[in-house]
Amino acid sequence: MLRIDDLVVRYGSAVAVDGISFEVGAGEMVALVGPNGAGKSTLINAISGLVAPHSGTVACEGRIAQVPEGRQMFADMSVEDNLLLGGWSIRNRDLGEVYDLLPDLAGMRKRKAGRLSGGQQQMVAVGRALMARPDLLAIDELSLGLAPLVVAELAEHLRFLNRERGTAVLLVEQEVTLAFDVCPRALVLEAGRIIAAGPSVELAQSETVRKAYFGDLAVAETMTGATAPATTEVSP
Amino acid sequence: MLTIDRVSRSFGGVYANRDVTLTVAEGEVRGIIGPNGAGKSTLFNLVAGHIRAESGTISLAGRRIDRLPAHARARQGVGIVFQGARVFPGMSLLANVMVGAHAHTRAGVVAAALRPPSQRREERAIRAQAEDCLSRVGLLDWASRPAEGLPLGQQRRLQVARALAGLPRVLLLDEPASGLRAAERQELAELIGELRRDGTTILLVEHDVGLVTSLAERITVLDLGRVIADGTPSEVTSDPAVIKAYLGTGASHAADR
Amino acid sequence: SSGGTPAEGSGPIKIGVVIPLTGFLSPLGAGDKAAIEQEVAAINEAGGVLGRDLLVTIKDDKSDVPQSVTEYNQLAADRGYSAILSSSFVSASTAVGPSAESNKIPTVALGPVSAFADGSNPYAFTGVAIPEVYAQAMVDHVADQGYETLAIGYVGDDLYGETGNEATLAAAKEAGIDVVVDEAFDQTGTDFTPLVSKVKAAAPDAFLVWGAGPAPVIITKQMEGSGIPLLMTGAQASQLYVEPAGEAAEGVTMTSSIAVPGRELPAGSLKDLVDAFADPWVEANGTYPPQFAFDGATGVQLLVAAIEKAGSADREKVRDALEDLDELTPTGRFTFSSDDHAGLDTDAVAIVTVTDGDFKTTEYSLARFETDLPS
Amino acid sequence: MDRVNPRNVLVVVAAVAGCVAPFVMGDLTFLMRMLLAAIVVTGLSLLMGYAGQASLGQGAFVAVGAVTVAVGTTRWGLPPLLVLVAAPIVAGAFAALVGVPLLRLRGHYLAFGTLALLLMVQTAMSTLDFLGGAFGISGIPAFGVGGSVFTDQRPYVLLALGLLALVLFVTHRIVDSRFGRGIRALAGSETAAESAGVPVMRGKLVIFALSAMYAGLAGGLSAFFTPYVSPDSFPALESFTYVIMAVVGGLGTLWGGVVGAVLVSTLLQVLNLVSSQPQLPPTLGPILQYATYGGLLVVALLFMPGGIVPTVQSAAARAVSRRGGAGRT
Amino acid sequence: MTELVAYLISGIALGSSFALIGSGLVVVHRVTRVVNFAQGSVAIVGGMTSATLLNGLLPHGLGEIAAVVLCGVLGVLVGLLAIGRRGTPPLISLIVTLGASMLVSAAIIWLWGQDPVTPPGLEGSVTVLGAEVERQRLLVVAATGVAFAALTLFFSRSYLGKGLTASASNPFAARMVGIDVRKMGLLAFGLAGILGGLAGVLIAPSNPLSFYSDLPLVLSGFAAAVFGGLTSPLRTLFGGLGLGVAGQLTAGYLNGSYQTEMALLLMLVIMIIRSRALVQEEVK
Ligand SMILES: Nc1ncnc2c1ncn2[C@@H]1O[C@H](COP(=O)(O)OP(=O)(O)OP(=O)(O)O)[C@@H](O)[C@H]1O
Ligand SMILES: Nc1ncnc2c1ncn2[C@@H]1O[C@H](COP(=O)(O)OP(=O)(O)OP(=O)(O)O)[C@@H](O)[C@H]1O
Ligand SMILES: CC(C)C[C@H](N)C(=O)O
Ligand SMILES: [Mg+2]
Ligand SMILES: [Mg+2]
Repeated sequence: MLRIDDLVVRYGSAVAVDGISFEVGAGEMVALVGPNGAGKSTLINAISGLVAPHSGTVACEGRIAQVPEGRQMFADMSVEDNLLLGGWSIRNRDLGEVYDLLPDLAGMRKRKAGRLSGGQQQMVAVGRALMARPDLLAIDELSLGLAPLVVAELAEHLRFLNRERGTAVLLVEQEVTLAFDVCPRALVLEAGRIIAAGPSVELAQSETVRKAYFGDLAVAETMTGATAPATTEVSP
Repeated sequence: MLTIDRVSRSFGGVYANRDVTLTVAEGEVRGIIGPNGAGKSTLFNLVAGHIRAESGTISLAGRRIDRLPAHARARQGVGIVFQGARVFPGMSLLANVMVGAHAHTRAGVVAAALRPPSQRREERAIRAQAEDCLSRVGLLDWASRPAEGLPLGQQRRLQVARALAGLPRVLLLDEPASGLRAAERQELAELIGELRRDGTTILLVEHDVGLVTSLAERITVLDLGRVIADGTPSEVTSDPAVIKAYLGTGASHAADR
Repeated sequence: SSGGTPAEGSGPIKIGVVIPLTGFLSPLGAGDKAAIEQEVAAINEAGGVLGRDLLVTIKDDKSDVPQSVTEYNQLAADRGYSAILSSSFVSASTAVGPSAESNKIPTVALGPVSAFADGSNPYAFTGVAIPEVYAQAMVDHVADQGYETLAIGYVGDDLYGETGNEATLAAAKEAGIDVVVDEAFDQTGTDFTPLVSKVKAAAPDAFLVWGAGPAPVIITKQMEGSGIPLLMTGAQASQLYVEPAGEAAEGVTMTSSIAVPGRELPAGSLKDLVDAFADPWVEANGTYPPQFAFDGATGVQLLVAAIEKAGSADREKVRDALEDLDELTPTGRFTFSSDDHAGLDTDAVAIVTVTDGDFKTTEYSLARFETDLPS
Repeated sequence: MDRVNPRNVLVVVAAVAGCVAPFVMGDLTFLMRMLLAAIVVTGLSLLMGYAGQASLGQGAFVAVGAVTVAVGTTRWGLPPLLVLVAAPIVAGAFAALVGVPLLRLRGHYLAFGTLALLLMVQTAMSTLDFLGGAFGISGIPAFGVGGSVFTDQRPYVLLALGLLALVLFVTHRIVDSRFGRGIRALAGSETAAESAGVPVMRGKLVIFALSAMYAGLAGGLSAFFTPYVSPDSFPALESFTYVIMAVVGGLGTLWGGVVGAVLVSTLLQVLNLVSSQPQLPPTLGPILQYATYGGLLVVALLFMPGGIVPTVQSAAARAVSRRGGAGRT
Repeated sequence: MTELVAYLISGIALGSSFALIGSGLVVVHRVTRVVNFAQGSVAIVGGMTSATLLNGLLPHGLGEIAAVVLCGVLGVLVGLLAIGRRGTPPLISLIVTLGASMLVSAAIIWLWGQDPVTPPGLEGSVTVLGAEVERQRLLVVAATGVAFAALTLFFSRSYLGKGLTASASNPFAARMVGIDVRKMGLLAFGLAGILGGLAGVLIAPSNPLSFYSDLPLVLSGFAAAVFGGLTSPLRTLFGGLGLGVAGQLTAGYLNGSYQTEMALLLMLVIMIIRSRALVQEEVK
């Protein structure tokens, strides 16, 4: 449903995304990991059309909604208005569903979004994206600033959405344990290129990935519970 | 070193901090955890002076600082790394960090115009110190790059370097690890360990419970603006109230890590 | 480029003009400019002055005092100029006084500058009737109407308004007329209810307004239907007041230069002079010249008369000639002397009333034309 | 380092042109006004570009400087040199005083707050007879030191040129200093700057006062040059023009103010000359002036939103790097 | 006593015209964070156009409406200049609107000359609570009331209003949720043009306008809008009324020459007193 072909994005003369190609199938959940400055946010923004690509194509059948890095609240507007605006592109003004999914939001509906704590804002951002009833949810740093309890809940919500609605998810996440846990497939991005891709279980075994993203090898193993040697496919 | 005594602050009738009492010993690393909206950042802002408390007192090394403006508290040795990215746009990373040294340097506008030798000496010292701080967070190679458009993780580290340049006695770190991947968190943990060895007192707000438990001697838990628990990492993480309000059962394994 | 000697020689005689071509007093400058150009063209056609062409340089002071001073200084510093006509904007013309003196250049103000009247500044003259004269003429008329009480509104912070007000107060006191309201108003104001209600509350026999620009128009509208006779000054003696004020202006009485009701003047030397200027103007523009046009023409005629009398375009000689001038112009007879640099008297002022959107001379003035006409 | 920096060449050329001009041009009024504007705008650029504080009423401080000179010389008969030195000091002190409440405002509010200040300074001038009243103060003596008195325009221009150089020098040093860094930082984030130990309010006050000192200096000098000071000498439009000059030249650059002042003044002067051609009907003048000025403003800003100096600088940098790169490979 | 009533009522009438000009500034600022300096010039075009149209071309009502519509178009044109290019910062946009207002001034002088123009309006006056008020000024009060009620409802209740507000609140997020920020900005400029035209058409009959009136108009409108933080229509209305009344009281009981200055002083004091709140609104 999402198809990226040889995408290049530049800021001035700096290349942030350097010839990336991949696909996300309908109802698929894909994790996108990589170090700071790898170009993950840039890629997400290019997919949702917020930055213009230098070359290459982004093709998508269906609606994309984004949970942006840094939350991007309509700070001086109420939580409710923030959510309502999330449904702008499809004129969706039905808040019930989102309040069902994220009941905390109902309790702060009248408060100004800019005055919420960081975690509360992240929740609003997720709710706002859901208002667009997306076919693909592009999430930039889901767990950023969220309490463990909330992260666990949100992860559960993502699985639920995916299961019940068939919503595809592209998840950028530093917490690789979480990312790989939620998404069966993963891409590793470095310096604007995909350096590894494949099933999360397998990637988690790869030497480079384990060192850079898990820090503690033992955790990676207990999490994936697999012992098979990693097969890393490297993108062209 | 830092004593927070029954401090309260509300926003529009809702208490963000209520009777928060906290004593942190010199050289201690104190973890502060709690659900989103518990009042952790508010507490930091109260200590750093960006928000005024409605009641209660805050003292640093026995001297009250709660009536001082924020910049004066910085001079007293309070350093802060904000939760959001607050870098100075239009300035290089080096200049960003050099601003951090404002707290313990003196040259004013007249010195700037006249440039006596003392001013030039001080300027050299500031630069050297800023370069040192940048290298401690691994950003020295980027020193002359402008601060805007920096990836999130780098912005974080830049803020840490800026705070370090202020030679803080008490350093408030508000989610310094967010946006960092595991290897970088490891480096951060090492840096914090180093600072502690140098005698810096550190208050650490983090949602990466593993990081907090591995670094902090004691952890204070806030919920709805109140302190609901205070103790060693293992005491706190096994406290049912904390598990209920914050950790959740599913996530508890993270604390063991 | 300075230098060059103006006095003797065969080149054109250069005269500088600084007037408000833009800004809120642009109607004044527009009248001045067209009149000056018409007058100069006529003079040059008839052989010039002392056999030399007259060359005017017109500068825009943008209705701005400092701009006026700057433009004036630039002209004055150029020794090629023999004389200057300074702004019809009173405050601006007043402000160039010291420069006239320091540059030793004869200057005739196109605006009603009281400060030049006493001749203490040897180089500065006023080429129109000063507020004191207008005030006296108005008070004479008020007394003649049998009015006993008078209200005055004037623009504060402005020389025209302030001197006008003071002169009226003095003249009224002399005439035994009681000034019951004396209020300043804001030139840029858009609602004058406080002033208007005070006047209405005091119910004077008449209400006199000293001001220029849109403010008097608004006051006129707000006074409509009050039954209190409204009096204005020469600043309103133009279509620029009558048109926007519309119906409300009907019956408003004002002082004006005697040239404004030129068509109603009795035959004689004054009427000839007025017609000599007005006829070609009407031909070119289709309308009767406004007061400011007559002022501009008068300015040129005064300088020309002085240059011819001096037989030279030398600044010092022109100045001496001016001070000794006794000349009939379309706006009245100027008799300058060393202690009178204002020249005109109350006989140069007519009292007109707005009737059917035009100015009609009052019976009072028509009667005075018979006895007191300058000639 | 062995190559000549093209920027330095430009600076030298400009300085030489500035010094030669007074000897070759006839009437120097235009040149003088341009230099005075450059002094004011350098301060405004410092305030807006580095400290992030906008002022639409910089003329208020020009006025204070001018009034200081006018009152000092005509009312008290003080020596010209003394009042010229006092002009920036009084203006700076005045700014520091009004800055205490005013600088609590930010952004648009500060911009219009300063504009209101200008209008109130004008009102004070026209109300208080001591300050000249509505008519203003004329008859200010010529500037002079000791026995030598400035009898024509040229020494004024040279003095203004020298003072502009001084102002640029001081600005350059301040920007590149501990104090200057603090100022730039607070423009980015006041909270973060404060937590780094920058006394935000005091810093803003100092920079506000400094920009006012530049304005006061220009005002003082202008009072000697055009020996007449009245409330109308400082119209709001002129203060807007300062902002336009600063923005067109490029905020946050040392030379932006000067470049903006030179270009905008020249443009206005050319328009003035063209539109006062006697053949033109009276309304064509203002039409031409408004249309050209407005049009060029719009076009220049849309295509160089950063201002001229930064745009040219980065273009030059690109050119140099292209050339340098080619040379190396 | 009747004096006081007269000052109050005329103050309200005067303040309404400030608020009406201010409303256009609020709409543009709320949606684009740009202060639209051309608002005064647009109002002048409105007044002058209606004067021309009503002079035999169109009947009352139609002439005014046509003038207002024209101003809406003019507003969009100004908007195209000010925010048409992506990434123009608000300060630059502000100066661009200043340039645009000069262009409009040139057009005004070209088409109508330099002299003040005043279109016909309602004639005569009525007595309200013993105070005499021109009927035209009452019309301004009524129109202002309607305009502000509509604006307040529009922004707080309508979906489009929320989208407009969101465009300035966080342009990045607005684009993310699918709001065309540029289109919203142009819509705001168009709406402001209509409000400006309305103001010009209504004010000009009692207050002759020339190209020279633009600065005083914008200043009075801004002074009113400041009370509403440049974003709140309702508080702009109260701000305008407060300024009008303060000015009239000054003229009535103190000195008429300081009407404008007094209003400005009041604006300054209020701004400074409210600076805390204003700053908080601006932060983030
Ligand atoms: N607005 C911008 N201007 C200039 N360069 C930018 C801009 N935004 C991003 N970059 C650069 O593009 C590259 C990719 O940045 P991006 O934010 O996409 O990385 P990321 O993978 O999301 O990093 P992080 O994990 O820190 O969020 C970085 O080198 C960054 O410096
Ligand atoms: N300036 C403010 N105005 C109004 N309410 C505020 C303000 N700052 C904080 N609050 C409220 O105070 C409460 C505590 O917020 P705070 O930011 O301190 O939480 P936190 O513990 O840091 O949360 P998080 O972990 O999500 O960052 C929240 O409910 C928040 O909405
Ligand atoms: C018409 C004129 C007499 C007005 C006067 N020039 C003024 O300065 O306002
Ligand atoms: Mg990112
Ligand atoms: Mg927080």
